[in-house]
Amino acid sequence: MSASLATWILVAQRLAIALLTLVIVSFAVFFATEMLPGDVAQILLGQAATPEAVAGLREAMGLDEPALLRFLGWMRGLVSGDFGTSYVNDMPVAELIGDRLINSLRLAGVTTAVSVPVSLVLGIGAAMWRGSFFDRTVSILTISVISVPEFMVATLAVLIFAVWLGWLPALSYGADTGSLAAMLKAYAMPVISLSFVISAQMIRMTRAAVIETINTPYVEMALLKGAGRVRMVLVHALPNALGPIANAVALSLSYLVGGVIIVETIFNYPGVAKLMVDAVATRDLPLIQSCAMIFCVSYLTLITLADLMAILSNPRLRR
Amino acid sequence: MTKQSLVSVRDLHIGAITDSGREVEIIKGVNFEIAPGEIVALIGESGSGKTTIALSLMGHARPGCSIHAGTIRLGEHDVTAMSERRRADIRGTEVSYVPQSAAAAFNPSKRIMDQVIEVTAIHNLPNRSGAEARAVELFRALALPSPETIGQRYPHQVSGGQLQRLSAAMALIGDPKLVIFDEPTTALDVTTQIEVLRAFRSVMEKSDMAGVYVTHDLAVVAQIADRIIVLKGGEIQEEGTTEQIVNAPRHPYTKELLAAFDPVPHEAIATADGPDRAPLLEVDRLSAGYGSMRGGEPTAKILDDISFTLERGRNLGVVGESGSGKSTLARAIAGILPPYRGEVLVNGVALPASLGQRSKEQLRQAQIVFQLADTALNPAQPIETILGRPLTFYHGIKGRAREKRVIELLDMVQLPAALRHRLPMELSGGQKQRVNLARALGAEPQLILCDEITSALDTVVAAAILELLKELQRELSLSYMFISHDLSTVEAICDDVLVMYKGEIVERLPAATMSTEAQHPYSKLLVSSVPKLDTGWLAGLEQDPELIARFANR
Amino acid sequence: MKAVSRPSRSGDPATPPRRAGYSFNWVGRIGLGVILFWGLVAIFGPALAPYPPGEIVDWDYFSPMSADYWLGTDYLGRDMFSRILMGARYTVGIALVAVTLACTGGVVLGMVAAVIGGWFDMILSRLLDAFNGIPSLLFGLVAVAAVGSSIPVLVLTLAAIYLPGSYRFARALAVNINTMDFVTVARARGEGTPYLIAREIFPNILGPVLADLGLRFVFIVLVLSGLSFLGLGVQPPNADWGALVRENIEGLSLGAPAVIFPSITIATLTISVNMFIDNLPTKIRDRS
Amino acid sequence: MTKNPTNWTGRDDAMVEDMIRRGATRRDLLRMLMASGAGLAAGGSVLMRATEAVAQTPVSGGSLRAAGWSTSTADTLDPAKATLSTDYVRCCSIYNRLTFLNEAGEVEMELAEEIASDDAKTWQVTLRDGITFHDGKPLTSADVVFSLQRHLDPAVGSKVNSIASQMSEISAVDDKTVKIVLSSANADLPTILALHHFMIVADGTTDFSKGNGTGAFIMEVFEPGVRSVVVKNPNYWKPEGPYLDSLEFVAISDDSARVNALLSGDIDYAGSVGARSMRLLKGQDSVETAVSTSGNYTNLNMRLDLHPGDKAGFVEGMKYLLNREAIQQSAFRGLAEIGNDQPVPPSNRYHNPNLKARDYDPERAKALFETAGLVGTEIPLVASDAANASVDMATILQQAGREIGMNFKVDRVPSDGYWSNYWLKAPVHFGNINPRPTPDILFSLLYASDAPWNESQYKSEKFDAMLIEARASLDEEKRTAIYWEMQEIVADDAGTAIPVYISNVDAHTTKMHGLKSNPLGNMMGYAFAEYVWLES
Repeated sequence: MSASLATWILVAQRLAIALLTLVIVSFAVFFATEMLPGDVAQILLGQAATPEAVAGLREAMGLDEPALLRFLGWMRGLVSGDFGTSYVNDMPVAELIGDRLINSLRLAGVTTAVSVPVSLVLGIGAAMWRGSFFDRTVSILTISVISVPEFMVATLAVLIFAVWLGWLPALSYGADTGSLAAMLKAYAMPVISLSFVISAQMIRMTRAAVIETINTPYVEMALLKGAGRVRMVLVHALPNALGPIANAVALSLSYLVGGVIIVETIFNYPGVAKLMVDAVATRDLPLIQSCAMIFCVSYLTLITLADLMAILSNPRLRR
Repeated sequence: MTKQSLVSVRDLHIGAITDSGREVEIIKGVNFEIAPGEIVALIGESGSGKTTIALSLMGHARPGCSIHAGTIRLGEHDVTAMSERRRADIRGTEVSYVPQSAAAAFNPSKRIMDQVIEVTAIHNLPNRSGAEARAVELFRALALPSPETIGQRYPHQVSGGQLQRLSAAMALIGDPKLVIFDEPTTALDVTTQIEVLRAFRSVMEKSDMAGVYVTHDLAVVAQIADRIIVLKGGEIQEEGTTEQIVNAPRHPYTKELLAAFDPVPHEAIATADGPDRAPLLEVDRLSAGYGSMRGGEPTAKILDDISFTLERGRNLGVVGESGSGKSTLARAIAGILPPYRGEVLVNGVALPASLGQRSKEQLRQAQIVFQLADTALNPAQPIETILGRPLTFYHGIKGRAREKRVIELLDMVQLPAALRHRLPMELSGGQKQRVNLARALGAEPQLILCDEITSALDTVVAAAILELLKELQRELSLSYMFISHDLSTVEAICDDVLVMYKGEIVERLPAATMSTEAQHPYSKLLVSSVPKLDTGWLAGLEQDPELIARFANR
Repeated sequence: MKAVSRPSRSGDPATPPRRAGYSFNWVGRIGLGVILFWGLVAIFGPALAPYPPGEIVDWDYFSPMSADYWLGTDYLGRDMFSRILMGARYTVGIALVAVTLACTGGVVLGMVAAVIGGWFDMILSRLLDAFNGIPSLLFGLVAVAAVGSSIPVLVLTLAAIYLPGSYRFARALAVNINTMDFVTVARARGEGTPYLIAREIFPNILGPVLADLGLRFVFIVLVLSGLSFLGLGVQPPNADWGALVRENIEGLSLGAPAVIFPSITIATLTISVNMFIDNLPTKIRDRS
Repeated sequence: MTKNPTNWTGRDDAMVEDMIRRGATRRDLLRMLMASGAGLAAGGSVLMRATEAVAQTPVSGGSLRAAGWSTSTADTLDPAKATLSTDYVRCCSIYNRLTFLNEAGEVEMELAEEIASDDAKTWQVTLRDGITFHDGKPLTSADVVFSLQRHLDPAVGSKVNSIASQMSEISAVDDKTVKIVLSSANADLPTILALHHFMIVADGTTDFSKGNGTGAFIMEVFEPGVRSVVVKNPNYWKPEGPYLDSLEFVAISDDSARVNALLSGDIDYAGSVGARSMRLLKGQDSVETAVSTSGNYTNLNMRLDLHPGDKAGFVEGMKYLLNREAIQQSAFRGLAEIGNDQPVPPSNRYHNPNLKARDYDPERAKALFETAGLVGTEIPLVASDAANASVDMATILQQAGREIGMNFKVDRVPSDGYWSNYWLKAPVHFGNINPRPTPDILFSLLYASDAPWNESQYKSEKFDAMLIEARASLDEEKRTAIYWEMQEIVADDAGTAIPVYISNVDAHTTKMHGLKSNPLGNMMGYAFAEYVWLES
């Protein structure tokens, strides 16, 4: 088989698996939501939910159809790119999610741009000077940083930088993000809080992967050709450690889309994570499904990217 | 003015820290000199310190080791006094290194050319294009195929032999004064080994560089070295010219090394079973391969229509170069890799193709022993558990009886009973292989499949293992199927030999007469490629070029 | 089979059997010490508490440390010292059980998937990948709705949330070990999957799996407080440490000990667990 | 209207001020107050400082950023569907109502020029003229009929469907007058029409996301669950206001985040900052707090038809076991007024002042529980964060019960779906009632035999009869007497215990002025946008 055909089959196989996972997730989310008590009409009416009012509203919103049929209807719609309309405010889900997804991606992007390089540098440094004072402090630091509860870190940051010192705005959304400086100021605290959480995993995995490659014969060969320590790590050890590192980075970044509810709440940042919380609270099925899809797609894309990175960095796998 | 020596090593002491924290001295006061242009060989078993000394010439010490005393002078540099920074400057330009297994020493994710000329980038020598041109020139000198383009390929796209010669080019590109060869040909097939040795000799002679050749194979060093230093336990046993060491050794240890070389003729044991009983092992039109099955056949077909028989009490050797399918044959017989066609019969009874369906009794009869003892023994289990498991699994022996039987097995393979409490990593290569063998004996099999079990060992230790196999055969009336790429080992232990090439048996002949009456051209080529213990052998060797082109994979 | 007795001729000296050395450096000892301390507090804490954890002892909320309230009072005016002692049982207990469940489940499934491979491995991996796709919030809510809230449900939910991650990690390690010759020899001997996993593969992946357990323990302690706030598991007046921090968060601006001390206790517990695991007695550590 | 303790002088105010600055703990403050005889129970929280806005002249201009406390994708500009405070604020800024309740709780005319009836059954509403919607369409009676009629249609899912159902006929007499006939006489119709849900929208509107109303501001940006921006309506029909050029409204659900946003200047006005942030706000001179008791309360409901509520003496025992001071101090930091187990708040003019709240008497409660045979049996109390501070109240009750051998188990359940799954259904649970302007609405919603939200299933014909009688009578004297007696009946017999009326605390920068309290809720009954102004 020619090389390109083999890689095409690999990619096709990978896509088929991803689709299969997506379908499993959407059915799992559907059944999970069905098990939650109460439905949209009851929740919307809240305290005013008298039986007739609930029946009337449910009928008006077209919810009297059995849930499974509505779900399958939504799936059909998804295939043709229509995310359906939210039960709660009749707005198309795509519009609701649209700019919030951009917000989430922007925050995730800035956090990635900050935390990934820092984690890699710390991880590689810890591996190069393994067992040294630097290595020990980095590992103690990473553990202690992530053992402080996330909402504590965020609230403390707001208190110190926004309230007492007044350097940074407390709310990152809505603050003018015209100039780069303003944008950095606005995103500083949420990004710092998030970086604290996700960098621990990345630093530890990078360190382990680089240590493993440092002990290989070809790195010793580089030394014997007169290469310095820095060149040895960056030119020879790192490229071969990219596979496991990419995997760890992918796992950490997938947290940035779905897991950041707390930071979004404290910094009042309208992202997709909070949207999912709202959707679950109001049992808004199309919105829940769409959010779940987004989390799953981002998770799968990141993992597939990590696998591709591993294949690219290792010519033996590339045929 | 007498020519001042290029390298002089005075009273060198190197210490190492074992994993339990004990400080131990591995090089105990070594003195020697190397003249410019002279090739000196360091000979000794593994653990004798030969590689450590060679590396110390470059001021490099493996993790845990450090130079305690003594001085090393290379040209006008006093290596022991230099800082790590200064030492890095002379590596690649003054002294360079050719690694033992080139396949592992090349960075898998970088093109070969980039790695070869990296020395120029590190020490910012002449510009890139100049270096590339000189590299291609070296490739041609080292008789590499298509020298202009081989540089663009990745390490995994090139054969073992070619990689070894490329690593030589990598060492010579910085035109150093001293080149260190660290057992460059041990991992190669016999035919490729000749090519590589010829390439090294021609390049070294032309450029009059000095060389240090580290190996445990006396025959190879006899072809290439001017002087030989024999090492044992970190001390020099004897030093002399190649002529004098090979032909008139003075030190008993050197004699012992040489003795391991001349093959001990193998006298066949009387075959226990007469013609009426079925052969111990019969393989009938066996075909096997790897990869997903398409239309009943795997994508990568390795063995093609193999048939042979092995009577009880006799030993069958299987020889062939890497890629000939000899290891796949052993795995197919053991059931690890189920064949897609053909049958394996033991004592006339056909064994089911895959392991799952075989009865415990069938599994017990044939045992397999692998080459690398490091990966064949579970690092997490003490020797007692490793040897005890087959006893419990096959014979249900437990508790006190099991421990007694384990001690017996250890004694059978001539290992002290106390070893049973130790972990594999605490044992030497030879000891590990003996445990490997003891485990196979635990099942009390009739047939043992030995897959290159001596290739990773030093000649002396390998000779001891062969001696042990013969003794066990006499006492336990075992049979062996002995797979190896080393003809002298096969001659020492086997009655008949199968010669394999690209998945087929090209010839079957008695081992004793193999070196003289081999018919098939490939067998002849193989036999003639085994280096002899005489210095002129390589120079005088003429081999039919047409044969080489057809069979040896360059 | 005659026993072949023969004086050992090989040149290797038979060194006396050295008991396997367990060198265990001071960092690991400190970690172990702190863990044992919190373990004791978890068992005997509630009995030692000067005040019942729920009792409102003083009108003055967020009061500073004082003679009768060693760690001040919380947002309702309850004694913080007794609440931390009570919280130990929940945080240490639930988190340890949950992380052990998650990791044992994940490691076992990972090893089985690596050894059996083929369709079983593919399907299991896809299923657990899908699990990762479901946000833990939805998980918690469904658990409460389906089976009501109780400590066992809380433990199972936490374990279920973290099992996929541990599975993925263990499987990658096990696949490596599975290609080793000693596993092939055992297979050739006819050993079944349970033996291969328990005796051949598991001892060799123990080190990294423990390190992963240490990290997961930290995440579980924090998510535990999130789930309790959803109304799943620890019911008032009791609370785990994470919940103590969250319910007293407004005290942060006043520097109240009520929010600082639970955070310190969480930090000491999680750091000591990881210090211990990172510096396990080298004998076990070196094997991986 | 916040009442000041009768003998409270400016000097006391200064004394309290410097006590706090010297870090006096709350206990010392209480002791000091008890000594000086200032009656605590006479209403008005201890720490409340009613800062009377010195009558400065309002200045136009400036844009205000305000933050509420709850938002979701279910945010709406349809007055009928409004559920959260965020919805009310947005509706108040873009729509108007026929009538408006002022600071003192009296009805003022807004869109209506006059609302008259001689028998409190058939009412005549005449509209002001010269009022136009934002899209230029003039206001007519058809719009009013449409706006009121739609509450009866179940498809709309209106929150006030049960209240609106008493309007049996709504018809337009002519272009400027509307006739409303009630199923039974109700003198409070003008006050009912001041509820947020009865805002007037243009006839035939279906898509409410445009926010086309007659209000002081025009909707510019509306992102449900995120933010909204309204700009000044240049041709607003009222002579005075609005003063602000624009108002941006967001919601920050986390209390400390909202307070921090205010302190760091990101927002100018934070609604309902919660009692616990008071201590932090005290020290800040750039920020002011505005306290108002509007009648919102969290109550303990005991179903009279289910165990244990059906056991004689249990309900009364629980009412004695409620330590009202402890709840006021610990759960609400003093920002609440002691309640006497009946729904009409002190700020309401029909409040019965001489109905004293039951004292905390654990011994008497124990005796009652013994007669009911309930000592020792496990009684679950269902509480949730959905009902404000209910978990803390349950914990305080649990502790009090432990001292007399009662075994209360607090079940904290998720606020998700609390109102549909636990409220009104669990034997003993907590509820939370938003303020209502009139006793009639409160009693008919909560305590009448057929009341939709009869939390404790309290049934009494006598009570129902009095309710109808009071509703119809126009004679203030008689009406007040009946309502006073009804409050005593509810306090004694109903299965609900109301320990405190919660004060709402908003906080804003000192640059913002014009804020007054309002019986319909904090943030000036959510209508602050039209009346506040910013110093330049």
